[in-house]
Amino acid sequence: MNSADGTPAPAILSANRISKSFGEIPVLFSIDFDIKPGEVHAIIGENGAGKSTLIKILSGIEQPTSGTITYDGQTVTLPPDGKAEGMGIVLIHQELNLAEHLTASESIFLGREIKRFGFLDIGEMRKRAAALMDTLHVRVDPDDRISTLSVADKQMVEIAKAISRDARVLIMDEPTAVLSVGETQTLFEQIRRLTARGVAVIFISHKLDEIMELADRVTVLRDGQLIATVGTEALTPDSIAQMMVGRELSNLYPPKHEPDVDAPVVLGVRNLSAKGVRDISFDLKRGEILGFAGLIGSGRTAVAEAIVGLSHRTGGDIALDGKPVNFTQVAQSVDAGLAYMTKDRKGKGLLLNMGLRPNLTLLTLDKHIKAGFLDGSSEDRALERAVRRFDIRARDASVAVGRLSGGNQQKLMLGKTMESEPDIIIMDEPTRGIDVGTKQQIYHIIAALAAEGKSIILISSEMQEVIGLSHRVVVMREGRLTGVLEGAEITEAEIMRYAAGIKSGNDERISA
Amino acid sequence: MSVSAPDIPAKPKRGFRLDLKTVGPLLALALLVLLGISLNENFLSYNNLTNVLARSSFIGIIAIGATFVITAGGLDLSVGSMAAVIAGVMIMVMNWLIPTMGIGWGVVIAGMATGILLGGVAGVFNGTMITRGRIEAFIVTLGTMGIFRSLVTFLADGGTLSLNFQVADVYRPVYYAGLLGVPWPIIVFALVAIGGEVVMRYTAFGRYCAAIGSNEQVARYSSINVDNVRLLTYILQGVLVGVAVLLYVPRLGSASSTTGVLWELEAIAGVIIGGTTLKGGYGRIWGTVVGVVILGLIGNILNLQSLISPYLNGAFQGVIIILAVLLQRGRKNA
Amino acid sequence: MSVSAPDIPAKPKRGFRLDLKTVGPLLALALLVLLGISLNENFLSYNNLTNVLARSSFIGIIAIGATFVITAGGLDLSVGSMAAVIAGVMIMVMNWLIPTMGIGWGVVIAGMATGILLGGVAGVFNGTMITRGRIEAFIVTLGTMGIFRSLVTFLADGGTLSLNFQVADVYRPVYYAGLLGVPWPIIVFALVAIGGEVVMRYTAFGRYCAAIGSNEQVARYSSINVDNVRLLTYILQGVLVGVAVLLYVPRLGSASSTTGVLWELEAIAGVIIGGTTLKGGYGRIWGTVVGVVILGLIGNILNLQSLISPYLNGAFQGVIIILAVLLQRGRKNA
Amino acid sequence: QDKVTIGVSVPAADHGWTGGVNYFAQQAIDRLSTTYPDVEFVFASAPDAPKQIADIEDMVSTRGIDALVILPGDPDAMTSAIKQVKDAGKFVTVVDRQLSINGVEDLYVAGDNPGLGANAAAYIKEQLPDGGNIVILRGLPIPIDQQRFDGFMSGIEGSNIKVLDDEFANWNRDDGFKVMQDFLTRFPDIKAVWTQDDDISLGAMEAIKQAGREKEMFIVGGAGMQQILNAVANGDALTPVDVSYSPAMIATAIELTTSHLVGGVHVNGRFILESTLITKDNAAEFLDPNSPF
Ligand SMILES: Nc1ncnc2c1ncn2[C@@H]1O[C@H](COP(=O)(O)OP(=O)(O)OP(=O)(O)O)[C@@H](O)[C@H]1O
Ligand SMILES: Nc1ncnc2c1ncn2[C@@H]1O[C@H](COP(=O)(O)OP(=O)(O)OP(=O)(O)O)[C@@H](O)[C@H]1O
Ligand SMILES: [Mg+2]
Ligand SMILES: [Mg+2]
Repeated sequence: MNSADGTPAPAILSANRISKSFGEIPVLFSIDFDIKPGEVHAIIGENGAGKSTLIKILSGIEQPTSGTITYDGQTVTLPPDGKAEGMGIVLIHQELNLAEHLTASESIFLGREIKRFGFLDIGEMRKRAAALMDTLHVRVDPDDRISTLSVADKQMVEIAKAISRDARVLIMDEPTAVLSVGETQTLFEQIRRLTARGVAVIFISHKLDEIMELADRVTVLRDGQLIATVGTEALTPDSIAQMMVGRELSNLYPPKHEPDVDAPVVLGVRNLSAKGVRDISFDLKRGEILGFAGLIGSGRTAVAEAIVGLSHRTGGDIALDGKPVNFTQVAQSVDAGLAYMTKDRKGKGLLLNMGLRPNLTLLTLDKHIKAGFLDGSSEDRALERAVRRFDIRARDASVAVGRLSGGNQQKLMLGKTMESEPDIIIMDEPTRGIDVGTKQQIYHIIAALAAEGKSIILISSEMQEVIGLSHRVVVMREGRLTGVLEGAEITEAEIMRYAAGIKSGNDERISA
Repeated sequence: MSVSAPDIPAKPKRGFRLDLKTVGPLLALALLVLLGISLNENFLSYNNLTNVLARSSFIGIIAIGATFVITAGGLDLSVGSMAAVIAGVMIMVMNWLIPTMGIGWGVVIAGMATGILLGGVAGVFNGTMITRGRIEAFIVTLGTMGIFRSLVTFLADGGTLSLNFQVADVYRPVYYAGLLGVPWPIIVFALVAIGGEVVMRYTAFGRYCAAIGSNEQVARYSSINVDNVRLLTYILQGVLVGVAVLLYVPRLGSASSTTGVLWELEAIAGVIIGGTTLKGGYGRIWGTVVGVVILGLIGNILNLQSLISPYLNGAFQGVIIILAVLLQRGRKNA
Repeated sequence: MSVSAPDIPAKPKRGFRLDLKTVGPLLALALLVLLGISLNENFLSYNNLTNVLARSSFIGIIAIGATFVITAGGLDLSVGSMAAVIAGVMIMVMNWLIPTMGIGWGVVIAGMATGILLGGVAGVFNGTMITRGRIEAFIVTLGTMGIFRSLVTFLADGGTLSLNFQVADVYRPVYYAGLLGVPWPIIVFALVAIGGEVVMRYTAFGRYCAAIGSNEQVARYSSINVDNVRLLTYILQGVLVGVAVLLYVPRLGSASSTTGVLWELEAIAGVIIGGTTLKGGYGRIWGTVVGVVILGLIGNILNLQSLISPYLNGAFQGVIIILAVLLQRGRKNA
Repeated sequence: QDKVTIGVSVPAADHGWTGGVNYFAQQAIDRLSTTYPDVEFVFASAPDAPKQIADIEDMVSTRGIDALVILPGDPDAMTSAIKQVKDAGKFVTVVDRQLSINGVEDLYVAGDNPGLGANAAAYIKEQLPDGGNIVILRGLPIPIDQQRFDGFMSGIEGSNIKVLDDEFANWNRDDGFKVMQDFLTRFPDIKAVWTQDDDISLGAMEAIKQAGREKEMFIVGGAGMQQILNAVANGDALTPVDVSYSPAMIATAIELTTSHLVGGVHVNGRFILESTLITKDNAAEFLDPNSPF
C-alpha cells in the first residue's frame, strides 16, 4: 500500500499556501499539503491546531481566506456544501453528521439515491446497505433509525456512507474516536482495500499507534502552523508527540499509587438490571480508579446511566457509603456526590448554540445563585478556573460551543462535570478526541483526584488508558459483567479474553 | 482481535412503541366509528359516509401539502386565506370570461387553471420569502395570511363574490357527481393521497423533506439543495390549495372574507393527529388522511345526537383531538 | 502550553449581525413611530400613547408568558380562550359574591384572586398533559383552546356575561386610573416585563428554559428536571393570562365567547417579531415587549388615517410584520 | 299523528347578536318541545359556511328532518345547499338573510338590514339638521354589513352630515373600544357615532367616557341589546335611541314552522320583521329581563 512502486506519483489533491481566518481570527497560516493516490496521509496536532479546518477547506465545506487548491493538476475552487463529493472528494465529519430521523439505509444513500424509473429503488438501497454493513461487520439493520443507534454504530454508518461513494480522495476526521479496537481494525482493512485501488486517504486521529500503523506520511500542525510533513518510517510515537506538543512527553500515565486495601466501599452495586444490562454487581472503593472495559455496546454506558438515574432500573440495589439509594433524577445523584460525564458530547453533553459559560455552569447553577439570582461574576470565575485547569482553548468565551474544536468541547465537558465537585465520578470516554498532550494532563488530573480520595469509574474503549490508569478493571460483555481484573492480570490480552467471551467468572472478586 | 458487536436480543419495547404510533390514529378512528354507529343507525349509510368524506376532501388535500411543508421543518399558516383569495379570483375570472367564452366547460376549465396557477404563485411567494429572505416561516405565512385575507375582502368589496348561476350549474357536478357512485371530491382526495404517499416514500424529494426537517446541516452537507426543496414544498402546498379550491367553488359557488377561516389550524391538526412531528423530520401521508377523517367524523358525530349542547361542540372536539394523540403516546415529547 | 484564551479584538462580521438582530425590532418600531407622526399630529400625544400602551398590555403580559413557553421549546395556543373563560368565571364569581360580601373592593379582590388561581390551574392542566401525558404541545393546547372556548360560550349561554354595574364602577379604575398619570395597565405591563427580563436572564429558571429549548437531552443530563421546568412555564403562562384578565375585566366589565379570539396568534407573533426563536433555545423578553408594541401601533396607525381602505388593514398588518422581521434578517433560517 | 323532526341551523354564537340567535332558538325549541311532544328538534350552530352545509346535509341524511329552519351565515354560499334540502322535499324556512336565488324557501322570516341603516340615518339627520361630523364603526366585511352601510349612506345623502371615517370593529366590544379611542384621538369634533350594533356601542361608550367627551356626541347602535335598551329607557344622553333588529326572529321562524307542520296552520311567503327606532317612549315594549342579549 505504499504510495507507488518507487516512481513519485503526482498529488491528486493539494493545498498551496492556504490560510484561513474566521472573522479576524487566523486559524491557519499558509499551509502546504498534498495527497497522492493510494496514499494514507495523516494529519495530527493538538486540539484546535486547525486540522478540521484544513480538511474542511480541502473538501469545499469552508473556503480558504487565501491560497489555492489543486485537484488533478488543476487549480480549482471547490463547490460548497459537500458538492465536492460529486468530484470524488468525500468527507467524514469529525462530529457525527447524520439526520436522526432517517434510517441507516436512507442515511447512507442520502443525496445520491438509487432510482428506477424516477422512483426510489428502496429494495436495492437496502440490499446494498446491508452488504456494506456486512463488510464492516456491523450489526445494524438498514431499516434501523439513526436515533436508536449507539454512537459507535452511528460512526460505522457514516463510514459505510463514505466508502459507498466513489471516492478518489477520502477524508476522515477522527473516525476512530468512538470506535473500539475491533471496529478500528475493520475500518483499517477497508482503508487498505481502498488505497490498494488507488484512493487517497486523509486521516486524522489523536491515537498515535493508529497513525504509525496506517499512515504513509504524517503532517503535523501546531497553532495553525505547518510544523512538518514526514514519512511515517522516520517516526516513533515519541517523536510525533514531541512535534505535536512542542515538548518532550515523558510519561503519558502517571505512576499508579497503591490503592488502600482497607478503604471503605463508597459505591456498591448488586444485581443491577436495566435496559440493556442484567445482573451487574461490583464495588467501588474510596480513592480507587475502576476501569470499565468491553466492546462497544457491551452495556457500560447503560450501567452508568442506570446508576445515576438517567434510565429506569428494573432490578437490583445501589448503595452509596453503605446506604441504599434510588436515584430517579440526575439531580439526586449529583447532590449525593455522584456525577456522570456522558460520552455523547454533542447530543447529551453540550448546548452547541450557547457560549462557554452557560455550558460550564449548567449542571451546578445552584452554586452561582446569590439571593435568588444568578451571579455572573461567580460564573466568570468558574470559567476562568476551568479554562486554566483543563486548558480549554477558545478565542472568545462568548463563541458558541459548537464552534470550538472537538477536543476543546470535550475539555469543557470535563470541566462542567468537575464543577459539581463529585466524590464519585463516572467518566464515559473522557479523552475522546483529545490530543496526547492534554490527555496526559487529564490522566494526571484523574490520578490526582483518586489520590485525594475521590473514586472514579473510567469507561473507556482505549485499552491502554484503562490499563494505564485503573487499579481494577471490570469487563463487560453483552450486558453482563464477565470479569474483574486486578494487578498484574490487567493486560490487553486478558481483558480481550473476557470481553470476547472466551473467559468469564471470578465473581468472588466483585466485592474485593 | 476483530470481534464484531454482540447479538442484542430483539428489542420488544421499540417494536411495541412503533406499533402504538402506527395504530394510534387508526384506533382513534375505529373508536369514533363505533361511537357513530351506536349513536345513529344511519351513520354507516352510504350517503352519510360519502358526505363526510367529500366534505373532508378540501382540508384533506390541503393537509397533504401541509404534511410535506411540516416534514421539511416548515409551516404554512396562510392556506386558509390563500384558499379564499384563490376562490375569489377564480370566480371573478370565470364571470369575466363568460362574455367571450360563453357558458360551458371552457369557462370552468379556464377557472380551474387559474386556481392551480394562483396556488403555485402564492406558494412561490411564501417559499421565496422563507428561503431567500431567511424569515421564519411562521412570520412570513402569518403575514401572507393577513395579506391574502385582505385581498379577498377587497376584491369582494366587503361582500361576497358569487359565480354566475349558469356557470355554477355547469361546474356543480364537480362536487356533487362522481364516478361509479363515488363523488369526485373523494376520488380527487384519494388520488392526491396516493400520489402524496408515493412522493413522500418513493421519491428523492420526499426523502429530502425528511432529511431537511431532521437536520438541515446534514442535508446541506449531503449536497441537497435545501432552499430549493423547501421552496418546492411551499409550491406544492400552494398548488394543492388550488386543487382543494377547485372542489370548493362548485360546492359553495361563492367566496367572501370568511371563506377558509381557520382551515390552516384544521389542516395542521390533521397532520399532527396523523403522527407527523411538528418539528419536522418525519411525515406520514396516510396518517394525515386518517387525521383529517377523524376531524371530519367528529363534526358528523356531533350532528348525530342531541345530547351535547352545541355550545360544547368545541369542547368535545378538543377532547377527541387530545385523546386521538394520547393513543399514540410514548412518542418523544414535543 | 497551558495558555488561556487569548484576548482577541471584536469580530466585525458577527458583531454586525448581532447588532441587526438586536436593533431590528427597535428599528421597525422607530419607523412605525415616524409613520405615525407623519400621519397624524396627535399620534405622539400623551393620550394616544397611553391608549395604545394600555391596550397592548393584555397581549403584552400574555406574550411575556409565551416567551418563556416558546423559549423552552413549547407552544400555547389556548391563551385566548383561557383568557375568555377566566374573565367569564371571574365575573360570575364576583356577581355571585355580591349578596354575601356587598359591593366593594372585597368582591373585586376575591374576583382577582379567582382569576389568578384559574390561570394557574389552567396552566397546570396544559403543562401536565404535555409533560406527563407526553402529547405534543400543539395538540394539547389546540384541544384546550376548543375546550375553554366552549366553556365560556356555555357559561354565557351563547351571550355575554356582564359584571354587576356597581361592582364594575368600583373595579373600573384598575383599567382607567393610574399612578402619576400612568394608567395601571401600563404599570403592570412594565412590572411584568421587568420581572420577566430578570427571570429570563438572571435566574436559574430562565437559563433552564433556554437549555431545554436548545437541547432537551443535554438539559436532562445536566440534572435539570425537564418536566418540572416545562410545567412551570405553562403555569407561569396561565398565571400571566390571569393577570392580563384582571386588567381586561374592568375595561368593559363583560366577557363573551368572542373575548380573546386570536390573542394566541397575536401573542406568538409579538414574541417572534421580538427575536425569540419559535423552535426554542433563545428568548428575549424586551424583544417581546417591542414586538407587542409594534403590533399595537399598527392597529393604531390604521385607525389614524383614511388612505388605506379598511378592507386592506390585514394586508398592511401582514406587510409590516414581515418587514419587522426582515429587518433582523441574517438570522438562521427557520 | 306521526313524529315530526325539525332541523334548526344557525351561525355560531360568535358575537352578541348571534349569541342572542342561539339563545332564542334554544328557548323556542325547549318551549315547543314541551308543547308538542311529537316534535323533535335538531339544533346545530356552525362557525362557517362549509360547516353549516355539513350540518344540514347531516340533518337530512342521518336525522331524517321534515323541515329546516335556517339562518344562513353566508347566504350566497348556502343557497345551493339549501336548495338541495328543498329539492329533497323538505319544508324550508329561511331567516334574516336572503338567498341568492328566489323561490327556494317556503317561508322567509326576514330582518331588514338596509332599514336598520336607514332608520339610524334618519334619526341622525333629524338630530343634526345643520349637519356635522360623524364616524362609523362597522361590523365585519360581509354582505349584511354592506347592506346596512349602504342603507345608511343613502339615508344621509343630500344632508350636510360628513362621515369622517369608517373602520371595522368586527361586531366586538373590544374592537369598538379601540377604534373609537383612535377616532377620538384623531377627530376633535365628532357629533355622532353610528355603530349599527350594540356590542360595538358598548365598547365605543367606554372609550368616549374615558375621553370625557360624552357631552359632545351621541351613539346610534342597533339590534336592541337589553343593556342599551335600559339606557334608552332611562333617557341616557349618550345612547338616546336604538334600532331594533331582534335576534328573537329565529324564535318566530321556529314557531311558525312548527305550527305549519303540526298545527296545520298554513304559513307561506315572506314575513318581514321591520327595523324600528327604539326611543325612550317605546323602549318598554322591547325590554325582556330574561334575555341574555
Ligand atoms: N466556524 C468557526 N468560527 C469561528 N472559529 C472557528 C470555527 N471553526 C473553527 N474555529 C476555530 O478554529 C480553530 C481550529 O479548529 P479545528 O476544529 O480546525 O481544530 P482541530 O485541529 O480539528 O482540533 P480538534 O483536535 O480538537 O478537533 C479553533 O480555535 C476553533 O475554535
Ligand atoms: N432496543 C434498543 N433501543 C435503543 N437503545 C438500546 C436498545 N437496546 C439497547 N440499547 C442501548 O444500547 C446501549 C448498550 O450499549 P452501550 O452504549 O451502553 O454500551 P457501552 O459498552 O457502554 O458503549 P461504549 O462502549 O460506547 O461506552 C445501552 O445504552 C442501551 O440502553
Ligand atoms: Mg477537529
Ligand atoms: Mg381608515
